[in-house]
Amino acid sequence: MNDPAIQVPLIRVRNLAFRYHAGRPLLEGVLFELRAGERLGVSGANGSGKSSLLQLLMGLERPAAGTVELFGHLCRDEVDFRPLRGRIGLLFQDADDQLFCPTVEEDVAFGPLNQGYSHAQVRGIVARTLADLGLAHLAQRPTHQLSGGEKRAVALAGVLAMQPDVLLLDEPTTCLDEDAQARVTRLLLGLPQAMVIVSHDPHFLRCVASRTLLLRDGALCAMPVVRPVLRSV
Amino acid sequence: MNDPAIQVPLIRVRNLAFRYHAGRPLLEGVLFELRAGERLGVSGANGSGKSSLLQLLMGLERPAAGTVELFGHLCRDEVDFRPLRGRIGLLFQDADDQLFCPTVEEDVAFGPLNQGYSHAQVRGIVARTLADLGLAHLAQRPTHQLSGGEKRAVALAGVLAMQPDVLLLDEPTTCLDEDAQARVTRLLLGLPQAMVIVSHDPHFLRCVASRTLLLRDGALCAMPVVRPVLRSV
Amino acid sequence: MTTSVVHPLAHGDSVIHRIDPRVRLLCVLAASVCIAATSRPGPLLAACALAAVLVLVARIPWRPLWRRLRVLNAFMAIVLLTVPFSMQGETIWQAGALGASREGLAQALRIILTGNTLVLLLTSLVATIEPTVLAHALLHLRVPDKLVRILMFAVRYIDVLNDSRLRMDRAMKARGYVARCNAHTVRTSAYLVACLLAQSLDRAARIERAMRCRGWRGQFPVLNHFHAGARDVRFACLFAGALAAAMVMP
Amino acid sequence: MHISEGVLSVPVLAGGAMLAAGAIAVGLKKLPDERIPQAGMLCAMFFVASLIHLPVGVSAVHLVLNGLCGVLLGWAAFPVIAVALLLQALLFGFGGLSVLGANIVVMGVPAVLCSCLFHAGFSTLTPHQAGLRGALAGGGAVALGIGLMTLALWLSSGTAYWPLIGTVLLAHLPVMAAEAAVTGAVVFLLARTRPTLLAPALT
Repeated sequence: MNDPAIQVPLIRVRNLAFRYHAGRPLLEGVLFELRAGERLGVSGANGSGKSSLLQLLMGLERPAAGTVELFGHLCRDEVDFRPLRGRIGLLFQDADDQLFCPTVEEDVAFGPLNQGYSHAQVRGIVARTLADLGLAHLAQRPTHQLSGGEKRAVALAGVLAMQPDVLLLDEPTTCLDEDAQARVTRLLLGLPQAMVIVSHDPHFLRCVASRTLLLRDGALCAMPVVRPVLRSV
Repeated sequence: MNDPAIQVPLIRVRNLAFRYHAGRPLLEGVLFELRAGERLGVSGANGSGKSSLLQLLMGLERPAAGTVELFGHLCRDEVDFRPLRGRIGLLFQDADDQLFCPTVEEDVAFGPLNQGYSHAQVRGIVARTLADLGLAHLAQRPTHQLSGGEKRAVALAGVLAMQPDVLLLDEPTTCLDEDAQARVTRLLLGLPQAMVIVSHDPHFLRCVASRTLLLRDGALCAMPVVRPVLRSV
Repeated sequence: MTTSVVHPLAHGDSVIHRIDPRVRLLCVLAASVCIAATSRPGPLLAACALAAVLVLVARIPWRPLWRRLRVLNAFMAIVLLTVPFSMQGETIWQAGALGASREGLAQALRIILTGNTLVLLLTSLVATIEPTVLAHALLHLRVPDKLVRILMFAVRYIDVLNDSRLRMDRAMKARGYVARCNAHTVRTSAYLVACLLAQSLDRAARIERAMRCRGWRGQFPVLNHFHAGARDVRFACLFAGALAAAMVMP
Repeated sequence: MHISEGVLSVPVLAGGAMLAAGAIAVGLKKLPDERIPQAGMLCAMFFVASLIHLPVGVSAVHLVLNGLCGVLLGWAAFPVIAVALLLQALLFGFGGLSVLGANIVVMGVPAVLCSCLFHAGFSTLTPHQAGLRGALAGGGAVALGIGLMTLALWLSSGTAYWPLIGTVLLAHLPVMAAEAAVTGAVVFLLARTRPTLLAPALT
């Protein structure tokens, strides 16, 4: 999916700052690059701004300062972000926010239809995406009747159906039971896309990320050195 | 708070069974007692029925079989549980479900108002409870603007304001970052009440519980012997 | 603790469940017009029998059916207690100053019969459609797109919001709350409503973002299509025939 | 606050359906595409709120909240109420398809009227004034709704329904009180904590 000739980073963020309307600054001077094939983990405490960072990358929030470059294009406004949104897929923290269509099939089709594919093509894409993720049996089910793990998986299918080059994942395993967590982890490890994975679970990040940064005091820094301690599982 | 003369267990559960409407049995033959001063930890995987157990103890779900005795009273129906609810405080897993009042002060006042205290008395109780937990500065804050850790602490204040003899805590540290977890742990260790603490974090349970049982295959059993393994934090 | 509010009656595979939902909707609409327009007892009785047969064929569980009929007939009891006495006509029963008229009694019975027939029809033919399928059927019946989208969002999120309401309900109960007829109850209900309101508006904002992320440009694409087959046509003809036969009853 | 199937005459049913269709069309026109998710969520929320019961004396009333619906949505209240009523008919058997139009008018017209009255000079209101207006809107919407219901019953059968209408009126008095109290409290709360929600955003 990624043209190997492209040497520019998929995402390049410089000095990004963000604050809620009248609040204290949440992010300040955030700086990182994402290259093809990388899986960047972003760890951090509750309320440290992890989700806001992903929203900024999608152009859903406006930064107070700094720049976001996607695929070499400097993106400032809705107009800049819009044509690139198909190439970046964001998986929301709460799958219920993302699965707004009445049935699984329609939900997965929503993105490709917006991208302008014909109905026949879309039906093919939907069938293929669901089959790839082992979800074909859910196609006709109403979304409001899915279990938590199924919802997360279908939301991922909806994002993947747009054939993005980059995935942004917001706490992809939170609130899932252990089986569903393992399932999602396996799914992610099988995908070719570059990813930014936000999670407060360091164990999960160690499993899936190729490198991990820590978001603390509004900035991204290297993870502190892992100090092994005796701890029972 | 507990009359030392009372020799009956605070909670006595016998052969408790529970299932969702048409689902497989979730709990079967659960058997335990809680005595004054005890802090009983209940460990178990997600979906093993830990939360349902607490809901059964509060009379919020109806058992398929078995009995719940609270303070020596056999409780079958809403009518039996209702007068005892003030003496047992349940901290919900998701603080957002519990904090529905617009401000912290009003939320902490909700329980005492239900218990029939006068407005003047309630004001006193609220001020004292918040001060005890070091939350006095939050009194006027809107609940929806609190951080995750603050929400959990305020939810606990709302429960403690009813001056219960027993606390039931459902995953009191889940979704909290490490600072907030440490804070909640300190809070719990400083409380005199007997507790049932449900958590899937064995490390946390070792810190706060005086004994721990494992919920597996629908029944409570002794924790398997701890086998220490090297694991990084 | 999730008990779905939004589910069709009789998750079944009866003959009725397999009929094209558009056909079923049109049948109920046509029948509603005919039944509302008729006032003679013969056709009403026949139509009521037809509706009852459909309820049996659709294998509607008796408990929800009874709940629906109880709601309706609580009101019908008031009709039966008032209308015969307030309508002019030949007195058939005298209780002090009050006289029940034959015309009034006939009118009350007509109302009761009509109401029950229409509710039975709705229950057997329309309430058995999966709500999301119903939305699609409405779209194909030229109901305005925006209206159907509102229906789709509502169907999608009613259970999400209701679960949240039930969880808050339990949390309130756990803190000793009992609904009574007093100011505390009013205030608590208002808190609950305000909470649900805030939750729904926050979620709407997040959904709007999720839609933009997936390239939404203000139109909702439609994927599903219905195909009426021979069975649907047969059902429509049979239903029309039965309805016509009922309407010409003496 | 539903009119049951079977009570209204054909001309009243037809008139109600036509009025409702027109009002829904206006409401949809005033609802921009990007607000559809919000309208849908509010529809779900009003449906769920109608499951909340308040005890009144020996019986209980469930919340209607059509006044609040109008205050929050303006003309867009019509399509939202239409969908909520359709779902109540399908899922609970309240009302039915043939009286759907009449029921939409009975709930929707008061909602829109209340919205106009509520938002007149809103920017100058304190939370207490807003709450008072909210209470008037909530109680007034039910009162107006009962008025419209009475009109529909009277048009259907003239004086023959008077005792029936009287009974319906009596039955709705506690609903009116509960609506006024709850709507007032909700609006007061919103004015205090989230005033932007009360701006007539959707009118």
